[in-house]
Amino acid sequence: MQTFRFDLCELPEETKGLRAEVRAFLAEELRHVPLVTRAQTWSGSDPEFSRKMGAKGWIGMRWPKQYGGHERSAFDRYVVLEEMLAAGAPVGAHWIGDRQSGPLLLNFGTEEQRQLILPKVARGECYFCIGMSEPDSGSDLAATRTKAEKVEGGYRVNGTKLWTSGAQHAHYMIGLFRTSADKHTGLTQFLVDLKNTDGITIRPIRDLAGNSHFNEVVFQDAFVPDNMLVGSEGSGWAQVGAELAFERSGPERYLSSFLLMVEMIRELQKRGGAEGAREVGRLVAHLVTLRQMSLSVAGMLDKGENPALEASVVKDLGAVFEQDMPVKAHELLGIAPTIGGGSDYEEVLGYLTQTVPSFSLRGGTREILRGIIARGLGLR
Amino acid sequence: MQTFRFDLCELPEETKGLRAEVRAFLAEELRHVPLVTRAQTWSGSDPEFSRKMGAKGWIGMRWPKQYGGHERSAFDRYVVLEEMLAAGAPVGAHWIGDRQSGPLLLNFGTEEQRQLILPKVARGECYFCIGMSEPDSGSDLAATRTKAEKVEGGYRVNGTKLWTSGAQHAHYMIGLFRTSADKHTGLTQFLVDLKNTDGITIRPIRDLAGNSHFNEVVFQDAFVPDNMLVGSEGSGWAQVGAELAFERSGPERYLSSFLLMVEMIRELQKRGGAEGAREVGRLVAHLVTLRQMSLSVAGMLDKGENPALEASVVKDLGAVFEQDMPVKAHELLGIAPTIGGGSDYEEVLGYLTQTVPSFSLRGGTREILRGIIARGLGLR
Amino acid sequence: MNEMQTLLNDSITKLLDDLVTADTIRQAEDGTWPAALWEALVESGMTRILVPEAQEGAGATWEDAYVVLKAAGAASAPVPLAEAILAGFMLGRAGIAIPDGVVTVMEGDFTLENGRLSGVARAVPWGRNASHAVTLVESGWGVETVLASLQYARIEKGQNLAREPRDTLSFDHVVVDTGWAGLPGNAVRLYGALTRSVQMAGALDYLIRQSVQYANERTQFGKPIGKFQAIQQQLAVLSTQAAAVGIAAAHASARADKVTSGDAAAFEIAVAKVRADDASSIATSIAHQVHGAIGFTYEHGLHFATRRLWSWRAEFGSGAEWADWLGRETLARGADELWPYVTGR
Amino acid sequence: MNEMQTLLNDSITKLLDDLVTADTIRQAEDGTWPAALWEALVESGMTRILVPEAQEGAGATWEDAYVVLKAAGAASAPVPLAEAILAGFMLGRAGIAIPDGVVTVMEGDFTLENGRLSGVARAVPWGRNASHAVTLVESGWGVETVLASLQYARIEKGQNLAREPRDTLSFDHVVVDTGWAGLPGNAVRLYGALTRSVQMAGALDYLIRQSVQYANERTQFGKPIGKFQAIQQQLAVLSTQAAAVGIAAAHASARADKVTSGDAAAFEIAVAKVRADDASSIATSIAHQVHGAIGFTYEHGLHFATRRLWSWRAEFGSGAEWADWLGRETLARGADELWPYVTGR
Repeated sequence: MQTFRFDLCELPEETKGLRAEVRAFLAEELRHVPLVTRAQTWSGSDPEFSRKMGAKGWIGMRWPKQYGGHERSAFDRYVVLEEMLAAGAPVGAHWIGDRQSGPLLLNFGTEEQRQLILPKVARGECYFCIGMSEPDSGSDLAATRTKAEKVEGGYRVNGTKLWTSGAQHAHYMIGLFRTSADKHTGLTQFLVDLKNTDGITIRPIRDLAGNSHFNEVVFQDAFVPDNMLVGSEGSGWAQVGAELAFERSGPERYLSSFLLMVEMIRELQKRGGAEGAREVGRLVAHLVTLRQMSLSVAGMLDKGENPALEASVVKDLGAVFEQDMPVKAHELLGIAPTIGGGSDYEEVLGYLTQTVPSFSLRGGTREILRGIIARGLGLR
Repeated sequence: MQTFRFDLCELPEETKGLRAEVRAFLAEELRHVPLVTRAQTWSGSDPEFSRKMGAKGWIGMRWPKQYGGHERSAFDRYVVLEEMLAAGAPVGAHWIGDRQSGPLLLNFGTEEQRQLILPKVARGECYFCIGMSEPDSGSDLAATRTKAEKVEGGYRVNGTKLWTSGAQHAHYMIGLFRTSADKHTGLTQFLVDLKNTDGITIRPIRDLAGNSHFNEVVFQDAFVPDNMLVGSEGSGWAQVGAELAFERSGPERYLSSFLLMVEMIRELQKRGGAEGAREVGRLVAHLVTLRQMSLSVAGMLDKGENPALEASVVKDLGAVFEQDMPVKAHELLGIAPTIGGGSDYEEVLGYLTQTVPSFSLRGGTREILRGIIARGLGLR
Repeated sequence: MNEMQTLLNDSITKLLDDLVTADTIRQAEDGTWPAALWEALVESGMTRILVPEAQEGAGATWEDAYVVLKAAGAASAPVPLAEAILAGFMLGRAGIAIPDGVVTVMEGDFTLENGRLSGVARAVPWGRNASHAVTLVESGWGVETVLASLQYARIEKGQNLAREPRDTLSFDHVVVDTGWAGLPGNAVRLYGALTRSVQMAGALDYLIRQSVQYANERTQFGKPIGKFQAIQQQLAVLSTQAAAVGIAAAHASARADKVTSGDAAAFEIAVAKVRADDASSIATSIAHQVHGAIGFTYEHGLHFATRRLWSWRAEFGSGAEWADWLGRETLARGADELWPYVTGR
Repeated sequence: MNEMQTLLNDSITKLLDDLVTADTIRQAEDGTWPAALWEALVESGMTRILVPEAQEGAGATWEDAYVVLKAAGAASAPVPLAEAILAGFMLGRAGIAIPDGVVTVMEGDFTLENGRLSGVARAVPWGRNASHAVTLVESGWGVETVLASLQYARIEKGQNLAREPRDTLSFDHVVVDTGWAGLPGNAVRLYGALTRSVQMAGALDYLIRQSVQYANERTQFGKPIGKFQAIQQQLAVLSTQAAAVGIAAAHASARADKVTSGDAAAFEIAVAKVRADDASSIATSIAHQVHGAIGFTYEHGLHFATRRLWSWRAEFGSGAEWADWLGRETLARGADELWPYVTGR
């Protein structure tokens, strides 16, 4: 049977200077940002902050310079990302473009698409969303029904995308649409200009915490020109598979609740003594191990390998770690969470208690992910 | 949808005297029994102890007097059982006959079978085992292959039963054999005299802890007379279903690790202070709740109701509770378990650490049990 | 359930079905007091279910109140019904007349001098909507039951995750009614934990019903998700957790009826709150996992129950706090007393 | 793995495949010393892998030893290889000549006076089979590395769950060799925890391989049980736990190579032991659940690994003990230092 390969990978010494630079930048930029806002990390959106990051050269770090990238190593990128997340920087605006859509265009996009889009993304000025889920297709992408019908010079799109994170702020959507009836080979990816296309309605969906990260995006005879097709017609299914693998192992897979861990430790410090030491020690052990696993995948990516299964392992373990954090905090401290008031700890607990259930849904449910891992183990 | 009904059921005041009597009996009888032996509870076999219990009238307590029973209430029986288990009495010899096979014969046996068997069981002199599993049929009883072929005056049995607990000490087996090819209606239950039948070989199977509770029972042209068929030919499947329901909710479903809980508390007491208080408190809360659930089922049984689903709920929650106990003990105290030496705590921990994995296998696996509960909820 | 409880259950369920819609809850979360619902609860006698008949109450038992509070928990009824019932219980015990209007309960750091109350109470349920609040204060005379008008209290608004009002009330030499009830000094916390456990049992019941229904309806990969073994196994676990809390809370309620001093029911109440807290963490996680993205929207009602569970598990003492107490008591009694104690109650 | 480690892995794996059969382990459990296996390990240089070349050792690193110990853990090799490697490491550091024969390590309550050792060490691995044992004793001079011949030690036999010898050794003014190594006073516990973490990573790897193979072979309800979603989900979890321990232990090994004082690797070693302990509880439970009754028999080999995990998780400090330490350190440094500390190492 196949087992997973997690080779140890330590960050090169050279990354230390970069880390110090990022920390200094964040200390300045986040000085006045409330903790409960920081707790949103990669869900928090701040275009001004994104532009500043772009100016620093911290978006599109690994991309070729010809597309506005910086040709830095996977480790440099890792250091920037983990510092941003650990500090709770509002990286949400450019996040999807940097992590997922940019690489997609580099892999499958046309030269025209790359030239048009990537430099703007790298400057922190152009934001993306992903149009995959639909009302009747959550985990089951083959059930996608939004149709892109061939017309003169392009496609006419009709249908509804659901749960589209950040669509209200995004300039572009990478949309997965049906171009023919075949379950898998009937799907195609398109680059949709959300700001300049008629027939697109974006409705924010209020979530249980009162925020609106999700959207419903309705297409009514929206026209997408031929040159905005990404990759080749009918290969959307395969391209999406590759795309999802990108998003499974980064530091965002275990740091989404990190700020709560920090505040929890602060509360315990106030109580003095060794109260909660054992539980804190366990959390630290899991944190450090997850970081090593995530770094290991970064190391393989840097060597051009394809650690898709290892990335799934990181995502699964990371989501459990992140999701358990509010429960652990509750069990340790017993302090009631609040919203719209209360102490930093109470508010951060309130935000994350309500948010963590989504961590095992985003990018495919836990059950789907574990099924992928099981197949990787040789179970059929 | 259907939900479960757990009405509160408190033990009648009248049971107090009985409880005191049982405790006095146990204080005397178990005085010199080492704790690690007691930890076996209903796996521990001691015919002399069983006969004493029989003399006390504590076996077959609910059965009609005409069959040697005592026509006591479900609550009286519950009190005797829970006291036995909490003290770690070696009730294993008569356990299956009292809990499972006796009631089966009362429900489906012939008058002759009842007269022959039940009084001996109630005296603590006659022990049973259950021949269900086979090498290729664990959870899947429909795959039973041991064949009972009709011959003059009875049946000729050939095949192998596996994982038969206590067969080496038992006088009778309730065997599930195939009497025709049909998956479900081809199965029939028989009463097999293990001590006086040629062609039966019983081989103890050593388990991982070095004990031999399990056996392999091989039938080679063993003859079982017609009058030893239980119920009717072809109704074995249905009868087994009813039989399994009996065994899902008694105090043995949450008390199998109770002695370790007690020793754990004793170790913590030695350390002084409030170390481990929170975890002990949680265990107490779960223990008390499980007892109320189990009592609730006993109450329904006493009223002649059929709480099959509720019994499954108790079994599932109880097995999780019992199985977690050695892990909790390890997490709290960090003391290494031992075998064949060491302190009471170390030995009890050693025995139970190795034994608890079987708790979610006996009488059907956890997955099967949860499937039954899910169907009870209306999931198909 | 006895016959009277079955009737009570039918009546409260019908009342809540009629008057607690998703809109009622949403409006309450936005700050609108659900007057019609509250009025109906008052008129049906539900708010005074534990007030003695001599004081114009129903003179019922905690086992009866269990039926009402569980239904209220299942419905996410956005009103201080539990608090009013508990206030009525405490006032009845103290022989203090029950005022009209909304009466809540509070825990705080209070002093009582010459019939005047000073101090601060945090996270008081519906403090802003109440006319009065009941609390207990240790004075030189023992534990006194105190009924305070909120007319002169300073109110600072706050809310829990379910957007239920949890306000800070400050009192500065406010004249109050007092009486003796033979209740322990922590009776608000104790019986508060009991009411929350029962409400949580109701909310958990809602979660399992709602989740099973959704799993049977929602189709993925060509079949209802309830047909997938992974979903079935999880729903089975959710159902067992809900069942456990139901009986633990019922057991505590029955105990509260049997004893005259609140302390004597503390063991069973602690068991119930610990069990409810443990179950909530598992159950909310499963319910959301089964519902997927839809359960994460404000539009869908799932979160009315899950947000309440996330808040209630910490209110009137978290499971951890009560487990600490249970554990310390158990350790103090000693290993060999555990079984006699559990079976002797 | 670098090239040297790949070769090492091939060589140790082949050696163990050849010489560790189920019978070898069973006989060892019944008290037979596996002489052939031990001889082969000695001859291949595995026992002296961390002994400097100047002292006729391999002069290799903890990262190399990781490969060997993980393989030994996966094979349930019933010999004190980890102990011999650790003893060699400590003796090499102290410049004490490595004796022939089996050398184990011990922790105890010792005094050292004029080169004579007194005191008791409990649960010493293979004490009965060893000719010598290494320990550390705080004397007036600092922490001394001590090599004690067991010729004059009193031995009381004991065993862990895997029936590995864990003996109590008593010394009464026994003459010993001593030396200074710059190791902290708890180095046996510290590096002992490291070796156990690596062995546990190996045993967990065995569990997942064995469980996947069984799930693909065993048929129930007309198909391999590995086709059932509930089994697949559990095996996925088992595999992620095994992977986590593998890297945590590798990380600690690498750290141990980087530092000269053992203390400086304590953080990573604690992480590894905590992670290995946590994983073991989950993984052993899943492996047994998947295997059903067959895995519960002595005949089947699954328990060779699970019983070792149940014992090893408590040896050289349980996960809880190391978590206490990690937690206290973290709390002492303070909330804002957690991230700089983790990323700065």
